[in-house]
Amino acid sequence: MNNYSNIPLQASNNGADEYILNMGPQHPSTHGVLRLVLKLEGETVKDIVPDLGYVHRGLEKLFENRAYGQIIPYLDRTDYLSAMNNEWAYVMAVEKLMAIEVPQRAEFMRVIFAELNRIMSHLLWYSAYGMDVGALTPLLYAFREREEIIDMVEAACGGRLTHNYYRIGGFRQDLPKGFFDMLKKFISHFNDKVDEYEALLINNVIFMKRAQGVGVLKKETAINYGVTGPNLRASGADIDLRKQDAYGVYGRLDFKACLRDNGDTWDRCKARMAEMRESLKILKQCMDMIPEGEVMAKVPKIIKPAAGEVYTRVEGPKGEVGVYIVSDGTEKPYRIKLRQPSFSNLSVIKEITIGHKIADLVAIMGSLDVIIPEIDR
Amino acid sequence: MDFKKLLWDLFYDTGKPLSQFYAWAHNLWMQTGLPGFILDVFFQLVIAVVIAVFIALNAIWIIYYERKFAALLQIRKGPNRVGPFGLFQTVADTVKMLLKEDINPDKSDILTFWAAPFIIFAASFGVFLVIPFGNGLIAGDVNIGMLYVLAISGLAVIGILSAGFGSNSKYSLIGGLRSAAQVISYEIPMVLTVLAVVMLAGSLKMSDIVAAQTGNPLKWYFIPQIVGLVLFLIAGNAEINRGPFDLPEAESELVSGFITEYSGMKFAMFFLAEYTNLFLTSALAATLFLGGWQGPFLPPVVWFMLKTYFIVTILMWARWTFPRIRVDHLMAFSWKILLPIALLNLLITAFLIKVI
Amino acid sequence: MIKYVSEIIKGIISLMQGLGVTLKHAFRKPITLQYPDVKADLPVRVRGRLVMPIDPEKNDNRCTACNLCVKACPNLSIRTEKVVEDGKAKPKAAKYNYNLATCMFCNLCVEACPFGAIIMSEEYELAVRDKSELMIDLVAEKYVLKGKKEKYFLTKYKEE
Amino acid sequence: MTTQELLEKIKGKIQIVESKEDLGVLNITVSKSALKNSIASLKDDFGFDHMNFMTAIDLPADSCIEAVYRLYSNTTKDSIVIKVKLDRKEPKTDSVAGIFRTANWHERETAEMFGIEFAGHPDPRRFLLTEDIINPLRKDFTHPDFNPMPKV
Repeated sequence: MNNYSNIPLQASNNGADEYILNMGPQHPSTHGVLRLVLKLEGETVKDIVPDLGYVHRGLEKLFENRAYGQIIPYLDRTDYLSAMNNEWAYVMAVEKLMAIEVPQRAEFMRVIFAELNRIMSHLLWYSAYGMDVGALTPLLYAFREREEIIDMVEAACGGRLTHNYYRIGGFRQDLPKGFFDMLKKFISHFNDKVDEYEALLINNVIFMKRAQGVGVLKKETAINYGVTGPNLRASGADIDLRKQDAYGVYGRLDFKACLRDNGDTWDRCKARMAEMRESLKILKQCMDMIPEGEVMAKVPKIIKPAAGEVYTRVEGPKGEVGVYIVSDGTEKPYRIKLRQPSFSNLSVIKEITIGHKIADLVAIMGSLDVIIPEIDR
Repeated sequence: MDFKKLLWDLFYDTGKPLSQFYAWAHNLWMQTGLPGFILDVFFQLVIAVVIAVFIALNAIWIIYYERKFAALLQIRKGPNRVGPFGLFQTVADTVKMLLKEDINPDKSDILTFWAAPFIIFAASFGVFLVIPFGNGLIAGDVNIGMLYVLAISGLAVIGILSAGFGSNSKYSLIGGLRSAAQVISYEIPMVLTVLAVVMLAGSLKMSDIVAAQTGNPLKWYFIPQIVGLVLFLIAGNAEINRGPFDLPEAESELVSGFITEYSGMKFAMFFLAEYTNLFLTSALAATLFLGGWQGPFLPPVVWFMLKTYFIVTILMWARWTFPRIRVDHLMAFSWKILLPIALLNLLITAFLIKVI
Repeated sequence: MIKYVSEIIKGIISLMQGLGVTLKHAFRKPITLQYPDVKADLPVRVRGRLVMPIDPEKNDNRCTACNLCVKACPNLSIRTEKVVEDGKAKPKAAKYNYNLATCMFCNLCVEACPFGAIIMSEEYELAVRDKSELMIDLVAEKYVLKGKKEKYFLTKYKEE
Repeated sequence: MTTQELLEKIKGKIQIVESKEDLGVLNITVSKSALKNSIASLKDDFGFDHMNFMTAIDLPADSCIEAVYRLYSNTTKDSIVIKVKLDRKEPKTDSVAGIFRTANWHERETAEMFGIEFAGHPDPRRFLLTEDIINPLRKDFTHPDFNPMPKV
């Protein structure tokens, strides 16, 4: 009944201290259904093999049988913590294929929702991470603010997690009345809350001891593994797609990429905390700069891009969210490949956990902020 | 008989009416000509039942209290569905536990697996014998009381180890071993802090330690031993595997540590023992540092409970605030920080006693 | 030695900060809603399950069984049957089978409808005991909208 | 850098079978044998240090499978797409997991989805799917549980 047949791990027989531990798929801290098979010596991790695919839904195959417009709701279900960023990458790709110009108001709205989603995702990361390291209270505090954002998003698009709001060419509907009042209220107090989060968990001496110098990810290794997002910036690489590609209207906004130097677990946490503050700055600017006008470009009723291929990417909360579309000129895409950040981010885990303790493995896993449906698709 | 005086004695000097009642019963018994030890055994059984009932009721209350207190810190409401203010939530949970299937994992070591909850429960049960709840309200006022407490409470680690070993699960085993390491290394700073108090009181007997602190709050030992109190709380919290020191259970790492494989009533016993231990540690802290049952106006039992629950609240506050310590930091913390400070505290105390 | 002591003091300060944060929250009001007793006030755009409300002007639904919603649905959750009544030019939906089990509440069908005949209602407590109850015939249901959503529906998805 | 300039620059080092520009991105096709060297050369000599993804496209009409590698340079901010045509009956190519370690998982996924064999892959196990699903992303994939969207 031993189910390790697929896993190339063997506890050595002469060294009696080694054993295999199966962590997951149902484990409190593997964030969804990830299975990690560990080779341990005492509590020290000697080897680690991730086993994936428990929630594979074959999205890429589904896409080949759907019209272009029908694909958007499925994208919400990859990284469900920041659905709008996935939608954005996809609609941007189709717009690029069809050369559609998106109205300015819609572009600003896209930035607003992408940043709100980024904060949402980081807040959930923070609360889940608190659980991982054994602090149970941060969850409730972070969810309080997350709920505020979700209410905002719900007022705009009607969905709480699966938003389905972006459309090819702009937006389904304009912003609801009173949206900016809610946003203003949120902006006014959120910075204090981030201070609270830091005081409660991130700057706590117990946590700092656990996180500093643990799971160090070198810049070169990170780039070689295709790690992106806050994880990469914590290692000191100044790579932020919002700056590099300057898609949407990010070129007109003033913000900075949140860099850290060491690339350890603590730096990854700090980078995310700083990113929340930066997102807030972006939101503030968008609120001042957003023009009035249409939110939807003129788009043909039946979306039929010309044959060709395109790859667009946006900076999601976890890293580079990319969509690669091959079109053959029909109503349905010929092939869509989703490039999701967690896929590459998780692949680095073997590199940075070997030699640490089980407790560190949990801390490192949490700090990478992976989300399994995104990997399995 | 003066009814008013009896009432006064019952509340404020509980030992006197109890010993009067015992002498009266003993006299009566001796007239029958039967050997006296039968009566003593009977009385011991009565005491055991009383303590068992107290443990059960107290644990039910303390679980409810913890859930409400956690809710307070976490800006939510906590249990509020079963009964008024959710007071019967724990009762409902207990009934649920009793009705659940008691699972024995395949290939588990039945003897150790079954013995574990009883050992742990017995350990916390035994300590209750020497806790002075009130003036004279103490089941067995032995003259090595404090030593007895340390010896018996250390037994719990055997239960945890046997739970970890008997479950035949790797998670449980890691949890059990963690617990053994943790309890042994925190025993030492705890003993050293207790020793400082014992030196001040000049006795190991619990009633003497309480009496030495007198009714004046300024003479309670938390003033000369403030460092000792903090050390005792940290070490005590670590010994009962709670708060930031819940490594043997460590939900996010070891699923549930040594109780992973337990279910039904056996699980409930672990749960009961955990909260009983929490109460015990707080009661000891109250006895050693906060003057035990002594205090003005209110009956001694009320004072004792108030002080104990004050300590309980502090421990809960810490539990719901801090993240978990890593296992090697835990050891380092004990040996590198707690032990030197405890030794220093002991030395200074000894020096001051000599000088003053 | 100085480093050792200063580290301990720094540690204690950081722990105190954490305790302070939780203590501060102990005096704040709970943020949770007592769900079955108290329900959140939902915005008008909220997407519950699909309904086909009665239009009070026509005293009937607006559906013409044009099948645009069927084509828009990514999950094939909708099936219609068309009927043309005597003496009327427009066809009508005899049956509008909506499969709640496969619906993913994406709103694409509502957007596709040229007559504004269907709408996502506020209903979100959708658990049933029998799978067969998930197949709903929206025509036979004769749903009546209430409150905010009704206005939203009558003005064809315009907010005031 | 425009695609023309980039093409001129890399022409010397890499044997290009075919090249075209697609929406502002240079798209080159290389031969199967030259793939590993070209990618190594692009990484080392031209600064393409980030592999966005690696995947494949099934082309039953041409009876070939195209493996697609997309590289990005963080310094010059250029993108390049490298394609290699593989025989559909027996798709086999060299693994580039030694050059870009991110390719390890991408190649495992692609191998499973299209039935491509990557020679020299460090960990050629199945990745996401169960054993009974074979080459699902090929256009002629059939499975008892899989129904393509019917025409309405």
